[in-house]
Amino acid sequence: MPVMNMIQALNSGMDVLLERDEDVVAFGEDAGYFGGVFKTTDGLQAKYGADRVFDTPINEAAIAAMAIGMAARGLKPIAEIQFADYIFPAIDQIVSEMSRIRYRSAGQFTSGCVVRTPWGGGIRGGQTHSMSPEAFFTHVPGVQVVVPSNPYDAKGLLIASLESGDPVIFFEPKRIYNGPFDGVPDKPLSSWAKHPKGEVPDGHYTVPLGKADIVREGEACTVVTYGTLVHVAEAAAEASGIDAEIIDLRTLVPYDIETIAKSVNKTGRVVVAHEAPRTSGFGAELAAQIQEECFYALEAPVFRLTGWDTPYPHAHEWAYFPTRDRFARAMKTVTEAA
Amino acid sequence: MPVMNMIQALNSGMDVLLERDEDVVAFGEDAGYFGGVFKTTDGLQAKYGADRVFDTPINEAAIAAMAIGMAARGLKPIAEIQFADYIFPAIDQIVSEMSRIRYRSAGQFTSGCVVRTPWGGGIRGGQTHSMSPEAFFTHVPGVQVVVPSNPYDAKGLLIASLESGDPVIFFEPKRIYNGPFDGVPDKPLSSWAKHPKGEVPDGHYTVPLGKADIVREGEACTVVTYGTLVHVAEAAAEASGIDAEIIDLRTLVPYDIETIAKSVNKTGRVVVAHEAPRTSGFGAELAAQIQEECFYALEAPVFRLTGWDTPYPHAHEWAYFPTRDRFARAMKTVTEAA
Amino acid sequence: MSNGETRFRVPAPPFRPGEEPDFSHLKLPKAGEAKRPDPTVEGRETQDLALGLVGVLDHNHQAVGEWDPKVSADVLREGLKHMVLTRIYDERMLKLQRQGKMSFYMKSKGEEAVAVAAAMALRDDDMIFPSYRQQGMLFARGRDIVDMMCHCISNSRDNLKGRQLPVHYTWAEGNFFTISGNLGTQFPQAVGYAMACAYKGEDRIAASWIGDGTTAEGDFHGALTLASTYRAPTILNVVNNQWAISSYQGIALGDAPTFASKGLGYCLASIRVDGNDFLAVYAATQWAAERARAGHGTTLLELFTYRADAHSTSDEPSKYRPKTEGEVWPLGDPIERLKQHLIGLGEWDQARHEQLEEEMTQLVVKSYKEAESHGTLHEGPLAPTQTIFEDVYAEQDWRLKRQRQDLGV
Amino acid sequence: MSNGETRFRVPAPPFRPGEEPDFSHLKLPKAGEAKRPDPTVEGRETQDLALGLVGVLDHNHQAVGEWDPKVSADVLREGLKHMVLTRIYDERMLKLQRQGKMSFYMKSKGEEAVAVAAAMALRDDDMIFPSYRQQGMLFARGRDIVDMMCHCISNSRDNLKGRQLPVHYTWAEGNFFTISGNLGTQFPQAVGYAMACAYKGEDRIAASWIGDGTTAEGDFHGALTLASTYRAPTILNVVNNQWAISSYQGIALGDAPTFASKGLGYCLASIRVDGNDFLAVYAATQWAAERARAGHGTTLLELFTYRADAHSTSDEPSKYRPKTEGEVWPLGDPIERLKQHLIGLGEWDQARHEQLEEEMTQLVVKSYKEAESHGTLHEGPLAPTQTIFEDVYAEQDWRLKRQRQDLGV
Ligand SMILES: Cc1ncc(C[n+]2csc(CCOP(=O)(O)OP(=O)(O)O)c2C)c(N)n1
Ligand SMILES: Cc1ncc(C[n+]2csc(CCOP(=O)(O)OP(=O)(O)O)c2C)c(N)n1
Ligand SMILES: [Mg+2]
Ligand SMILES: [Mg+2]
Repeated sequence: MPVMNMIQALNSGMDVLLERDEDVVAFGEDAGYFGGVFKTTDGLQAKYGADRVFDTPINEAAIAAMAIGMAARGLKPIAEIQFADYIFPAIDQIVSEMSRIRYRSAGQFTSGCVVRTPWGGGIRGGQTHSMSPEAFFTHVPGVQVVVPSNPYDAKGLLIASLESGDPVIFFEPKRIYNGPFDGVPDKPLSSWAKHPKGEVPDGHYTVPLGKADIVREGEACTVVTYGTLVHVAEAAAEASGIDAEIIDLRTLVPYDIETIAKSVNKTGRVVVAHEAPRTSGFGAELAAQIQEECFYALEAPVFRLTGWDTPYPHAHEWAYFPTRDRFARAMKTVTEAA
Repeated sequence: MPVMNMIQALNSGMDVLLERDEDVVAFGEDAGYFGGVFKTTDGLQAKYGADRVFDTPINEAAIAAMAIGMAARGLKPIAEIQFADYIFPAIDQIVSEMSRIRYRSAGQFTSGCVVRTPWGGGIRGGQTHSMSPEAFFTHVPGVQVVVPSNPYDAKGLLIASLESGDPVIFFEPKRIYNGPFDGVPDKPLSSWAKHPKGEVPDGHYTVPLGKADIVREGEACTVVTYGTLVHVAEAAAEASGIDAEIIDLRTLVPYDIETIAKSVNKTGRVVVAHEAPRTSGFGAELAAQIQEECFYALEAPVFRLTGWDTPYPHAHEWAYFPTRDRFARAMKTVTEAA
Repeated sequence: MSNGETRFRVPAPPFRPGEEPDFSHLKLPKAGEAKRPDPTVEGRETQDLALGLVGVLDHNHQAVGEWDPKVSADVLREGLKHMVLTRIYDERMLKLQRQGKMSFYMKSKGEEAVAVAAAMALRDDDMIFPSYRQQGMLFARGRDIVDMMCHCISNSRDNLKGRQLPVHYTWAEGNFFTISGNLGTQFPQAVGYAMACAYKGEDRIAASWIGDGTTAEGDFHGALTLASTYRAPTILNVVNNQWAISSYQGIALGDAPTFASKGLGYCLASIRVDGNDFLAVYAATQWAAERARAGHGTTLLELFTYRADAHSTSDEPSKYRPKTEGEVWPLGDPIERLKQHLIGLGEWDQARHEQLEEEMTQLVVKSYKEAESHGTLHEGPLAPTQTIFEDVYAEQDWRLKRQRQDLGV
Repeated sequence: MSNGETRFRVPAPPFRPGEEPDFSHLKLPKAGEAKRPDPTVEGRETQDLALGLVGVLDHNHQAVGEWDPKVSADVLREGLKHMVLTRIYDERMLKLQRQGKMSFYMKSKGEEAVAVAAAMALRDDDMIFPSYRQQGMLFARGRDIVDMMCHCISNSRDNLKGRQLPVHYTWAEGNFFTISGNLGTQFPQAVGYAMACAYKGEDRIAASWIGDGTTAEGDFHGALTLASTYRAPTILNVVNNQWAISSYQGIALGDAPTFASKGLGYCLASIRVDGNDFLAVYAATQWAAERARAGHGTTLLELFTYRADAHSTSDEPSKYRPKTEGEVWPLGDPIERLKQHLIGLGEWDQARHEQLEEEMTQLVVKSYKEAESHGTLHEGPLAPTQTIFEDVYAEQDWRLKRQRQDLGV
């Protein structure tokens, strides 16, 4: 099977979608001729034409609105927001429109589309190229939220997202586009070629929405996370020797409560982790639901390992980002709690 | 002391601020000559002039941006967003700019201002006049979030907000503008004249940010809520006879963890409640923090009583809104849990 | 024009309550004056139209000039009928709202031609992205009036299952998009829809309507930018009824002479139209549709009209404008003008008009009886309660299933 | 101009890599042609300026026409110095970025006149809301170059405590607002600031800069709307350097002839200016500032220029435009043009120019040494780690205090 990095896998996913269905179109700032600032749509305009894969003006609201209008006419748009930090001008179109078209029209119109966007920190991008705004979207009924953590899932989830018929906000952890990152800033970049999920079939397949993946089985504690931190969690388990069960959520809305609850009922100890600020981050939802669902199984408070309640700093990025060492300490805290 | 409803109290708060400080200005859609669609700025343009209290074009982003620019020059703007449902066009200016001006300039510039907006449901406003989007803003480092539940607090918190020097998103529970609401849809409107917090001093005073108010002391369980639901909770305690301790949060960011923890450590049983959808609502933050803070005191899972994960419906509003009866059931659930 | 002494300019309307409104300062071009260029003209060559006013019906109610669409008397009578019905429907619904039969209502009084003439000039398969004040289009497209009422009273037959505020209609079958309560959002959506039509090789177009106040929103700019960049087959309509709730048009307009002129910065064909002149609206819409279908892109139409009544049932206009302002508004009443035109043609008379009004009133009364037989908001029956958990997604996830259980429905 | 056969129009640039760029299709008005109206002219009367091009330096590098600001040779030499310094600074910082001394860099090559001439034509107490490509203004305003570098290498002396990406300067003392990484947001903020100046009775003005691509954002429209409504004393500048990363100006421009013409829809004074002509930028800025100070409101200036290098250190322009495009770009290089003008005046010569370059290079090298003595991003020292918890609010709340403890700093 071919080895792909995440960019190639996403590109392949769009290629498959564009190839199979004339109704699929892809667009975004610099996404056309140039193929995107991360090259995720590279080659697709040349292959499918400039009205199927095209550049847009720099207006994220208009990008989302265009997707809504096109979806209403039966197209299946894949819209790119250049960085997740820049999704906020589009959030009104997403919250007030895209998410509710099906509901408010009682199913007469739908807004099936994917809004893809490079997401998260760890690339020294400063406060405007590092944000993880997923929690905002998990609070919006009517949109689904997806965060893949590896090339195989990225492609399979992307295809499943567009085929779901409902809008999906698809966050791409840009720190691991080119290789997994274990949360140790000064270690050299690893390669997807060495990762089992770096093998990606060329053709069509899906990874179902709403299903988490247990990437490491363990008994000592449960880690629930997504995106880049999945790899950091794995590295932390290895480095600390703590036998953590690590759940890669993959879909945040709807999240796989069954898999989480089963694991927590087994371990009784949980770390939920994300890069975004702590207050009202998605970790809050997970902790709240876990304590409700598994109250009597919990032997320690659910631990939230998160970014701080500050904007994302530049120079002190590694004091903000949940690194391997902070992760290991969190695991230690929950496993050692009385 | 004069009796005021919430609108009069807010009006009085702005009057005091405008009177005392020439740097204070107030503006918004229909907020000038007409005095706002809820009449909250009524009479202020006539009193202070059309460059101190004025109408704006219908562009919420521009309203927020204008506040930012004015604050940078030392003014103290009070900006009105006509309904909280319409704050989303402004959210980029709030998230990416207003909240971070102090941080990214290392204190060289600040964005002290108040963004006031009528908030919440219960007025048959349908999905675009009923939203409670507070959770979004609680996830934004650099802004404070305030929700008063009565005239006295509304005025005192408004003045404290503007005087804090940092941006405050100030949500006004419109259902209780004219009188408290006990969560029984077909009961006639009560009056603020009958409520102790309907007495509002004419002059300057503050209610400090970050301090919750225990509106009912009790032993059976703790209710943490804010806005309209404070009154619904009180009615539910009375109707059910459950001896709930009811905490009116008043400030969501930063919330008063001390008061909450003290109460929970006493009761061991908690309902957190809001009108907004459940997933990633502010109740998730509260539940997550409470289970961490008071883990060993909890005798039942923290119960989240919330709106559903759907858009806000119109005809079935009372099936969505946390009514007195749903509230009482929630209290019963937590107090009766083994 | 500013409110007293201000340190920056705050635009104020010419008249406030207590003042005598007088529009003699308004220099409006005469009907028939405007040239009608070929619909394939370059956008930048429409400057005169953007600053002028396309009118067909003159002071004597005669059709004059190049823009006369020369439609048959049958078409005019049909238009008159839809406008009369719209007005009677609005009146009745307002009364019913006052009686507590529905939670909210918005009339379109004075603006009936804007909706009806446009809908009639478009093809029925052209897609409409309306705002909340184009109910006339539904009549023109043949929507069942009982269905409309059932929506407004949120009953068991409401095709939106009670999920939306009254007047926020949706009618996919009639190519009428779901109305948003959020201003302006539908404008760029319409351009996306139009691009999809072009993409599919169809010659359908999309058209959208917003108010004068709404032009200030970022989405207005987004729509015009997309339209200009992709040359999408769209008609973007600004209904300038002079007021945005209590804010007069100058708050959005600033120093610009007309809303139509805002299209010139994007090189879109841009035309200001007498919005109270059925023939002018019809002709301009037809022109713009022809232009769009021929691949020449988007037209921005400003429909110059006057909001003759309150903004909505939550509004009280006497607080911010003279009560008589609408009466002296120079472009008159769209129904009266078309009626007089038809009478002048010998195709209509007062008796027939009264009969039409009587028929429409009967229709509305009878329809409401039928609508009410399917329930009302306060007395029910409504759509089943569990429908609040439906249509959030194609399929209900565990959260919604549990929540439905929690609610016990 | 579209990419092959498309079903809606997708604008494409005239040349792609591998093609021979040739700008003979660009019909640019000659320097000296544009009339210079009084700065109190009505906005709508600036149409010719919005569609034309204000230029002062002609092909022979002589100052011609009504717009010649007639500034002294000293001022011109000062401008030249700032521009030369800007370019040398940019070159050096780029190299240092390549060596890993900083995380990111953005040059302003080819656009130095836009920044330097504007800053010099403004008063030092006028407020600047810049984008990330106006570093020349800092030099013109006298910002310490070592401080600038300390920011870029995020060291212990970075006045932003390492919180911002390089080139996102802030300098309150120099009336230079904090640069945002989010496009367009500063445009309406500047209008708010200007309104506050007017409110305070000051004759200070505010000016802001965005790129051609950024004009598509909703905030562009918000800014122009506010400016037109409140007649705020603002200069809104669009730096049209032809490219928005890989997207050529047509993606934002659509069918519009110039970016300046977008101001006409708001009736703002609107002028397209030769952005590579120091004297033209100076004169137009001066004109707009005079207009604003006199209470006549906002001017929209389009500075027509060319982004002579990559968008940023993350970009590779050879992938989307011919390598030689900048060389054949008809408006030349702003430094070279001012230099030749000064030489023509007998106020400058090649030897002095080389000496200036040498001095500026020395200054940059020496300054960098000093800057580095305060640390670099990778080797430190940085601002103390606990500063990441400061300045979120005026006071730290319990969350931040605890988080700081958690981190152990
Ligand atoms: C985004 C948004 N902001 C504010 C409102 C509140 N609002 C509803 S209608 C209205 C005035 C609209 O005026 P205009 O665009 O002129 O349309 P008209 O009602 O006159 O047809 C306002 C401010 C809204 N619905 N949506
Ligand atoms: C809101 C937002 N959207 C997208 C981006 C990503 N981005 C950074 S620079 C840029 C191109 C800007 O082009 P232009 O406005 O022409 O300015 P220039 O870089 O040419 O000076 C883009 C798309 C951003 N920073 N902010
Ligand atoms: Mg209006
Ligand atoms: Mg550019």
